[in-house]
Amino acid sequence: MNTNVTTMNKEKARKNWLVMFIHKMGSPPWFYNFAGKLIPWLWAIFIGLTVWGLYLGLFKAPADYQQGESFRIMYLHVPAAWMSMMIYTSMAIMGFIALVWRIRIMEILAMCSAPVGAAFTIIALASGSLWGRPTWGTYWVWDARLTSELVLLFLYLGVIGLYNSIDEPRKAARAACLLAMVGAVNLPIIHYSVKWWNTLHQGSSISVTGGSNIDPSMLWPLLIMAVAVKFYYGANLLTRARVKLLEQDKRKGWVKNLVKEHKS
Amino acid sequence: MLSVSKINFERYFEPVFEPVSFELKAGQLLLVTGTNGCGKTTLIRVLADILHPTSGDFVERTDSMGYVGHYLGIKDDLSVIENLRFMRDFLGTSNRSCEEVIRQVGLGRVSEQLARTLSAGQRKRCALARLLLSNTSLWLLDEPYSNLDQEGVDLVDEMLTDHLEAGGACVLATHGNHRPEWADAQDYRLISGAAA
Amino acid sequence: MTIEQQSGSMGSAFFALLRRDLLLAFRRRTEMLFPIVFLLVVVSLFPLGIGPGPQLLARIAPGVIWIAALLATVISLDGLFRSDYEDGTLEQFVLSGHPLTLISLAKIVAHWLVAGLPLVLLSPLLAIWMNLPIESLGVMVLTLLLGTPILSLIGSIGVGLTISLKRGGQLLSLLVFPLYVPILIIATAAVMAASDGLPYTAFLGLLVAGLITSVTLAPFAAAAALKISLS
Amino acid sequence: MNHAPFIWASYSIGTVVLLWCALAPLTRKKSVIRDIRKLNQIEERNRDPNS
Repeated sequence: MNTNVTTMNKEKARKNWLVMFIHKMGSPPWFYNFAGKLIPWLWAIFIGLTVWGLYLGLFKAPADYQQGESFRIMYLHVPAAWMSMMIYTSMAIMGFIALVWRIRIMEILAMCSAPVGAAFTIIALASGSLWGRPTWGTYWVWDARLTSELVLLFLYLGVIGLYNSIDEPRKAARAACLLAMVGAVNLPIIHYSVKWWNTLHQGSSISVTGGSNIDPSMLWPLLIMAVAVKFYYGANLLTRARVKLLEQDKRKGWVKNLVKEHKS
Repeated sequence: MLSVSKINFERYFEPVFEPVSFELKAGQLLLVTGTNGCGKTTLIRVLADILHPTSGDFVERTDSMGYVGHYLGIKDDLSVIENLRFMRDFLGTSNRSCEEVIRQVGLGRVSEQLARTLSAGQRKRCALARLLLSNTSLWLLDEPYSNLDQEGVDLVDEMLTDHLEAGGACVLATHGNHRPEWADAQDYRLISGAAA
Repeated sequence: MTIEQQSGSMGSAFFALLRRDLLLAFRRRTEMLFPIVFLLVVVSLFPLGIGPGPQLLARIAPGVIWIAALLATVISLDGLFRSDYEDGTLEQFVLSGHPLTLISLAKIVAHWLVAGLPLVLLSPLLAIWMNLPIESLGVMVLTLLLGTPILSLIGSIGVGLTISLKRGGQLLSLLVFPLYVPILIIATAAVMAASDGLPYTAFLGLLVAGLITSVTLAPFAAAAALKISLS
Repeated sequence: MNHAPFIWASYSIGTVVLLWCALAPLTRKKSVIRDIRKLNQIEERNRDPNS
């Protein structure tokens, strides 16, 4: 039904660049080429920003008077934790668009977001626990952020697990997109209930972000890193989406031609 | 009653059948034939709004559809009459009594038995009884003759004739041997998408 | 014969389905008992595993009972849509013209009456086993009364999504347990507050809010999930 | 307590995970392209006797 509606509205769509862009995104070869051109730039920006941010963070910023050197883990932990939440949200939004308008490329983008988000969640968990050892004297404390991250990891694993268990790819993607949406509705509730649970049980009062007033020289590298990982997400997501597209369309003409050209 | 244009359904990114277009009016029968695996069941399920077509349009579709598929939708732990009474209450139809349709499909003797004790043919008859009870205008029948004896086949034909004479319509998918007699019948030969 | 469906009212369809599900559960009443026995066994394992000290048991009682209730619910959830999916009844429901949301809600209500309510009724016994202070027993029952319907409602979404899988039950627990976290936190906090003689009405208010939200949202999500699973 | 090992450990875990996450689709792409080549070859072989 979808395709017919789009063909009927083609004239109208030409006038609106946004609709036109979405329409083009729906064309696999166009998306494949467009993403291919974009990816190197995203990687370049990511690497540039990371080098700059880590240089400032690891070598330039002074040690924290309260936490000592270990606060430098923050430049990895905090951007990773932010990314894990942001990617889940963006996955749910893309999943919503995919479900409502039945756009295949959105299904692919949403599903390719899940492993990247899970990777950031794992990094946030690992770096949080490594920060905990020198600070709290133990690798794991049921602190609000770590606990929410752990639940978030389960949510990601659920989406990935569901997507991989259903055979038919589009059905799998639609089911997992719906689950991502349900998870996203629950995510703020989980986040705040865990936070509140933590205060209720008198959890650790020092967190990675620190109660200490953050010096601008410590804040800048954090912001740079937070922007840098967004480019990582963009580049990685598009790379994954391209591979998925090739895999799904392997019997289609455009992929066959592409591979033939690739060979020569 | 039912009019479709270039309906297509993809599974694993392959069209299951060649795009389907047809128009079905009241009193007409559409016989969908084709080899095994050409997508008859899928087509019927698309027409029944269980599956969403990948492309193509429903120009017209009545909401009043009855469906008999491979899985008959009969609860094993309920008796024949309980199955039908539930469907009557659930659908809110009251034009015919459950006992009457049970007699019509020839299950009068077993109406108090649990559905799990029925044979495959008897279960089919039970599903046909539900179809009669549902009082729908468009019937979507997927291999209605399978598992039925000669008497049962005649029963389906009889039901169909009554239904079409009363201004109903029917899409019937079958792989061949038997075809119901009806003057206003169209044949639709479904072609597998893989053949293209 | 008039060929026009006298579409029945949604209310009568809802109650017809509810009645049928209860009757089916009654016909299979032994299976209905499994989750309840499971709950009893799991809770009784705790004193065996960590020792019978009444103080410690009282302290962990709310958590233990609630976690056992979560596990028992997930075990019973798999049967929520499975038989209707496998024997084709769900397809007939889609064709019936009644919204799938209403159908899901009727089935969820039936599920709660069969699997959730017995847990609530059994909880005083568990509370006594776990040496829970008598003054917080009422709160415990109340949290379960408000909380178990939420478990059935949220769980129905997970069941809807995994119903087309042969081994959906194992995946189901991964899908729904993270979503149960807030309920577990709020419900156990309420019981602990009551044990400590602190005000707990705010927690019950949160549970009521959760129940209202999930009643209004979950059946839609479950219906969408079923529609996807049928395709 | 010396904090350095913990900092190094977390950054190396971060690097490994991010690298693995970035490289996984590339190895996947290689195997997908190999699959597609095989499909193409089979198709060409099937076409030859007909022509």
